[in-house]
Amino acid sequence: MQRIGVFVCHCGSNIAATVDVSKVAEMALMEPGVAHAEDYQYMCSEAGQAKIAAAIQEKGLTGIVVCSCSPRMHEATFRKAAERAGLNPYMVEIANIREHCSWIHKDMEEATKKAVILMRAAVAKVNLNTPLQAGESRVTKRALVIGGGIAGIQTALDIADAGYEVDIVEKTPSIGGRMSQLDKTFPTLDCSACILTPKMVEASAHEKITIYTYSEVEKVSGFVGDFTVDIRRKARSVDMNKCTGCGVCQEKCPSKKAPSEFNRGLNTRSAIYTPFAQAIPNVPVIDREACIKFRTGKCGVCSKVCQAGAIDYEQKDEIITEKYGAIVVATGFDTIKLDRYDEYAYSQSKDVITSLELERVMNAAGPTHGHLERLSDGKAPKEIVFIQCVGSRCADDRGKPYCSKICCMYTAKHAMLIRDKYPDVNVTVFYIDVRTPGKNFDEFYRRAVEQYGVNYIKGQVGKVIPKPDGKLLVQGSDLLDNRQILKEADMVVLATAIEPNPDVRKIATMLTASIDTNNFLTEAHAKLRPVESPTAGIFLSGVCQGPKDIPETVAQAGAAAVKAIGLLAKDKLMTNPCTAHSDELLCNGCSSCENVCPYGAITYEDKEVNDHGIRETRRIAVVNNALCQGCGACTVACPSGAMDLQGFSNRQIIAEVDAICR
Amino acid sequence: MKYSYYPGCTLRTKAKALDAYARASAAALGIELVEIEDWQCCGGVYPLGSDEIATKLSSVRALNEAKVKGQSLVTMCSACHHVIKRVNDDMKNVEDIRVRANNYMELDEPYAGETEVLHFLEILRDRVGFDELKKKVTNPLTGKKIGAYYGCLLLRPGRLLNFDDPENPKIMEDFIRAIGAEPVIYPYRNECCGGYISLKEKEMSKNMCEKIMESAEGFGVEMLTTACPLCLYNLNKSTGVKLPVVYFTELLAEALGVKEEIKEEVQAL
Amino acid sequence: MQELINRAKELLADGTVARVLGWKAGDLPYNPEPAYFETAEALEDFVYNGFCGANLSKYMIEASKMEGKTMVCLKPCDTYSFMQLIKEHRVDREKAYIAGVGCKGKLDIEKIRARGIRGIESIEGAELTDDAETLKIQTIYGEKSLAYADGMLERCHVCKGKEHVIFDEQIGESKETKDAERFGEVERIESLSPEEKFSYFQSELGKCIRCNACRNVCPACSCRKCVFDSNKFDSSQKANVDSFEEKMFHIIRAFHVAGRCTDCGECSRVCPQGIPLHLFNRKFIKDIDELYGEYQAGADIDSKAPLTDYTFEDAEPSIVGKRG
Amino acid sequence: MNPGKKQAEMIREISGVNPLKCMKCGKCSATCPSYNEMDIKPHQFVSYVVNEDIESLINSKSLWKCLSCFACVERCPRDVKPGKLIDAARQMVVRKKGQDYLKADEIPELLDPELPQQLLVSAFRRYRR
Amino acid sequence: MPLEKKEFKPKIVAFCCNWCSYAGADLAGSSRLTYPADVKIIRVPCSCRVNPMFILRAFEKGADGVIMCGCHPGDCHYSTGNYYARRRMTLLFSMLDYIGVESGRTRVEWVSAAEGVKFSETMNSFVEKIYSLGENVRLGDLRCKN
Repeated sequence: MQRIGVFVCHCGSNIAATVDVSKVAEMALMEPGVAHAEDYQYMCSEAGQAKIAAAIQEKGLTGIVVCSCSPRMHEATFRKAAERAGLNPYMVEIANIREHCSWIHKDMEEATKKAVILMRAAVAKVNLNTPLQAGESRVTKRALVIGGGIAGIQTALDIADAGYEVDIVEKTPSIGGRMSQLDKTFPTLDCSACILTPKMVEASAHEKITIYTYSEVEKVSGFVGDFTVDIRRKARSVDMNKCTGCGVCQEKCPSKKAPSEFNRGLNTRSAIYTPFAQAIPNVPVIDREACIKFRTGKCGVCSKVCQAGAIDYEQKDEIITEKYGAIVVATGFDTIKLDRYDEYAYSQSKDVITSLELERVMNAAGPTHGHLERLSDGKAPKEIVFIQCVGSRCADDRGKPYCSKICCMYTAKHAMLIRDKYPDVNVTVFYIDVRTPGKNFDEFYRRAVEQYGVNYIKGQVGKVIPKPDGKLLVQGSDLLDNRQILKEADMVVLATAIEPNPDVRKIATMLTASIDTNNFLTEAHAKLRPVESPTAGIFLSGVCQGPKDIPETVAQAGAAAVKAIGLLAKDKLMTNPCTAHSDELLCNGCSSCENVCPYGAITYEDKEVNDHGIRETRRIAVVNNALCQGCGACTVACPSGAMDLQGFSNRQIIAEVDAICR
Repeated sequence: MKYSYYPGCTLRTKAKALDAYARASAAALGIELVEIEDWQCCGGVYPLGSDEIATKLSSVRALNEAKVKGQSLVTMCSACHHVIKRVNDDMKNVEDIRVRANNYMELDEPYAGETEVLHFLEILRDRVGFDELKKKVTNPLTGKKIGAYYGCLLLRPGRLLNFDDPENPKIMEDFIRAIGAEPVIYPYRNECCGGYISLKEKEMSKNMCEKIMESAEGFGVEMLTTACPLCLYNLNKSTGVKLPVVYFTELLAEALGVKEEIKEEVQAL
Repeated sequence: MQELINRAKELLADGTVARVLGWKAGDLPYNPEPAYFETAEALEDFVYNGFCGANLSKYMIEASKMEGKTMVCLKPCDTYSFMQLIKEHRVDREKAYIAGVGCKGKLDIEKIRARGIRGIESIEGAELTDDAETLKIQTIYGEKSLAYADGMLERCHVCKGKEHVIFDEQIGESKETKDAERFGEVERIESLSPEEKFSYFQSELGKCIRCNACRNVCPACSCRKCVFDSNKFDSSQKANVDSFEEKMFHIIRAFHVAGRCTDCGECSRVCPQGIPLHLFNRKFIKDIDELYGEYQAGADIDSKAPLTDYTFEDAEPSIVGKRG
Repeated sequence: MNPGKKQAEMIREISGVNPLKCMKCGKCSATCPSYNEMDIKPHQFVSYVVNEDIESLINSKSLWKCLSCFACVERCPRDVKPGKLIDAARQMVVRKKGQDYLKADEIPELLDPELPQQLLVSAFRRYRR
Repeated sequence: MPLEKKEFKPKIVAFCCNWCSYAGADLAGSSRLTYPADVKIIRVPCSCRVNPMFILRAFEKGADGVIMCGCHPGDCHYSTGNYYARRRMTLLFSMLDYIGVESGRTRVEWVSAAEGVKFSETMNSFVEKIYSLGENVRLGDLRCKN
């Protein structure tokens, strides 16, 4: 039996003016388990807290109820006071007789009656409280960043600068990501490579950063502060320690027909290749599907020409296992496939290209060496039409329901760059809305119109019609003119919707990080915790969380880094003791709880149990207290009542219900 | 291979050729087309109104008859295909239409979209296979540059008809290739010929068909082929460029070497 | 049946299975009961006929712990329960050799009795191999006959179909028996006034004696210990003291199996008081189908159960009042 | 209820289309092969229904110019399907007695020897009750 | 002593999630927005903590109405809790309606921490509804009634 103390606060007149506080205290003494009751002017004051401490010690109280303001206000205060007096802080319950009673009722008799009931409910609950201990778990002071684009690089740099070890895992042979494929960036029009390359170099030179390129995350286990990750380093067929990056192998490689990923398949590369000149690490990989040696067993030219003897055809995939305290996902995006939008003739004409392909066409290192030309015949275009919202804002399954956010700006950028470099080329943009929220963004767009004479037409394009003479006929709406336009063009550029990198689904599953219907990772709170996943210790950086441009990506990358640093800076993590707990004798092992847990905190173990003399191995749910946030979803999903929530147990809540309905 | 066959009204009158060549070709390919009994006209256009029931019943009757026989229902005319396929989709997926149509029909067992509706081209692609068809061609139409004219009804709405990519179809091109000719792709092959509008707005339809013809000729098409009697009629009314327009079944019969056998018969029709 | 017995003997003989889980003849022609058979001799008592309504899938929870494989005879509808149990990790697929047995509808002795047929000595036409549409019943008052369909369990009139969703081999023919709407009775009740609904359930549930037969037979009610037997909710079973307790029991029971219940109908079949308990489960199934898309528990292994799934656009609870 | 509202509701009902899904991109009008013949353009159809101005729709030339070619239905990114709205408006007209767009008397002069039955049937369905 | 017909004072239990609705109730209090004292609030971490057993228990013990409040869909502190709660309560309430318990005795409302006004209005309207339905005689252990 508990010995409970009840402390009724007057809160000056805030409570006492409407509730007969001494009556509440008096009634409390009639409740089972109550050994002490008193009322006082201000329970939260030092004097009030001293009264509580004194009663705990003098009367040997095992639990207390404070009838006062909302627990959201002073629960922490009273818990600390109890702890100082030697009582477990979780033996404290608050009856909210101010916000939920005295402040909303006028009639003293009625309010007093209600206050008594609220006190009774709290007493009934405390009777069933048990002392709880906040757990501790250790923190591995190392972070993993998945994805080596600008988001991953920035996050890694920020974490490393704070003094923590960071590993970057990048799937492709080089870090750099999408940004390395861009020619110029809005709204300042500086060269993408010029601002990105120094960051790439900084990351590779940073003593706290290890970069694993051509590598993928294979397996993740553990939890916040203590993840264990297997990383697969795919066989590069080139010894990274020996290679000097001289590039002779690529020159001499006789197999040059593989489509260049970096140039979006617009031209080809050799079988042994670095994706682009500034690649980091500057060590090539052999594409074994394209390599003659691997396909036929004959060739070996690269090995013969390599002075450093770095070519290693025997190299195998390697698995590295590493421990991390925090994981940042920065897996980025790709453009959607356009095979269901052939009204724009993308698959029918080489001169219909995506914006990302245009970036490569405009880039000096691209397939046309930076000359704006038609990919069909190499002729200089005179009329270019841009079509926005291709696949974005789409209600059916052909495209994506969201706004891809970056297209309006890069289209303005492309239009402006073309008009600047080739003033005799006419540029027309078909748009639905021009969305330019962002610093200097609308000014930028207006500059494209006013200074560069880009022709913006409000209306979508219905069909692109390739003509026998090689030109393209663009049939679109001019909604402001209420006209249907037929415009002849030499090139058509599609502002293609972006989508999260398709691999993210696999990664999210490994991390038990939740993902939305569009495959964007879900944030812990849409407004207040935008860079954290609901799964503790997992942070989100860049477009994997939602469409964003470079400045936003970098800002979010920094924010994710700060959150990761905040975690790594702790030696130990205190865990919330109000977590779920599974009774192993009642658990059926049915997985219902696991299916509703938003944190992946529930796993199953085959465990030997002793059920009243019957020894057997059973599949039992186990809650990881470091991951559990205490929502209670599992407790209701559990049919047998095996799963219960500490601090809000089934019996405690039922006791409250009973006390209120008594 | 035995199928229920729904010829449709026009194949009994102005488009007898489409029907006759189809039957001859089917026989040559070992496909048995069993004409369903007492079929009624599908109405030519799919009734879009969600409250239109009575106008869908003729299709439901045909569909149910195929169901009773346990056969797929084959169509030849684009319009019939469009209407019957969509009505079938309604019967399968739209409860309100299903319930109300069945109330009218008073069938032994309610019809709920069980029948599979196939266009003859789909039979050639998915059942016979174009590779197989190629082997059976005795008289390849080598050297002929043929443009497929799809029109609207076979392709759209793509999600419902599930016939081919509505914006970049290839079934008829593959067909043309299989019979030994050279398919020519031109962008207006899925643009409307004007359809029923040509009854009252002859100019409109003429303009549309001219655009189609011009585009086809520009890409080097020597002959157009279609599955729709109305498309054929409209295209033939085009006054500018004049390319010959033939039914795809006629090409098929020719390639299979059965055209001559029934040519006189067709001409006598 | 002989084919089944022969096959069981073969499997026992070649060591594929250590035992056979089937039905053995009872003391009366209409009460075969679930039983294990470990030898060919024991199989002499094996029966499989129209009265073998019992769903054996739940026995596989225990059988999964036994040494060796068990050949289990599952009717088409029973396979749904088995699949659901696999999904919930309650049975071990590897420990089961599933004989998907044919079914032409199972009989309900209560329905036969309700036709005034008493004093039954023997019944002809209940064998699986019989194609008889009529039951010939010898009673102490002489021969009676009854159309097979008139003696069938309610659940067979609304049969899910005669496909086994999981099996190692199929033995015996099945025959479609569905001739009624699954939700017809639920809809009838829904259309009543609150007073009528209340009095209907009051009178039905008033008959409940809390014998727990429904719970014990239910393949979804496979908890090691029922919440009503533990102190987790201060709800452990007491003698019936008020009218509410059995309502609470049956509502919670239905809720706990909602989205997991395959609608196998065993609860109603075994209720000694004849309470149509399946009407609770079927109400949840109907609501789930209407609100969250059609869902059949046990139809597959990987779909998300409706109560452990959601969409942003789900109906609000206020839909209950609005539906009227 | 004002008559426009009632008619707009009827159009929604007949067509099964929710015009509020429209984001006014104009792709329907960009697609329509009959655009130049129409007085009320396909994208405007949507706003007329939203604004409950059905009288204008019913009296528009566009009703009789739409080919039901489903190009707008196919390409509409918002699942609004203006073609269905147009057909619903057409239905409202032809369902009224005496409102047929095609009179039986005018048919003979529209015929020619090649004219397929399909054309007559289709035109009847679209133009008449 | 002659038995007097007692004035009907309903018992109403309100389950409020800690993060949104309980805070919304606090805001109603600090804004002095009144609602009847018949409502007693039980704090739970999340609406998904509310077990149908709790609701039936309340009715068994004599409650005349039970209301559950949580964060608006999409705003759950635990991301997804209220989605599960919404399905559970929809099914439970539907079942209660099915056995003849007036659907007005149960309600779910989404109340954010900023919606003090909504909280108070919700409670006022719910209590009013319960008064109009009168005492809950269909459910409940009759011994608990006095």
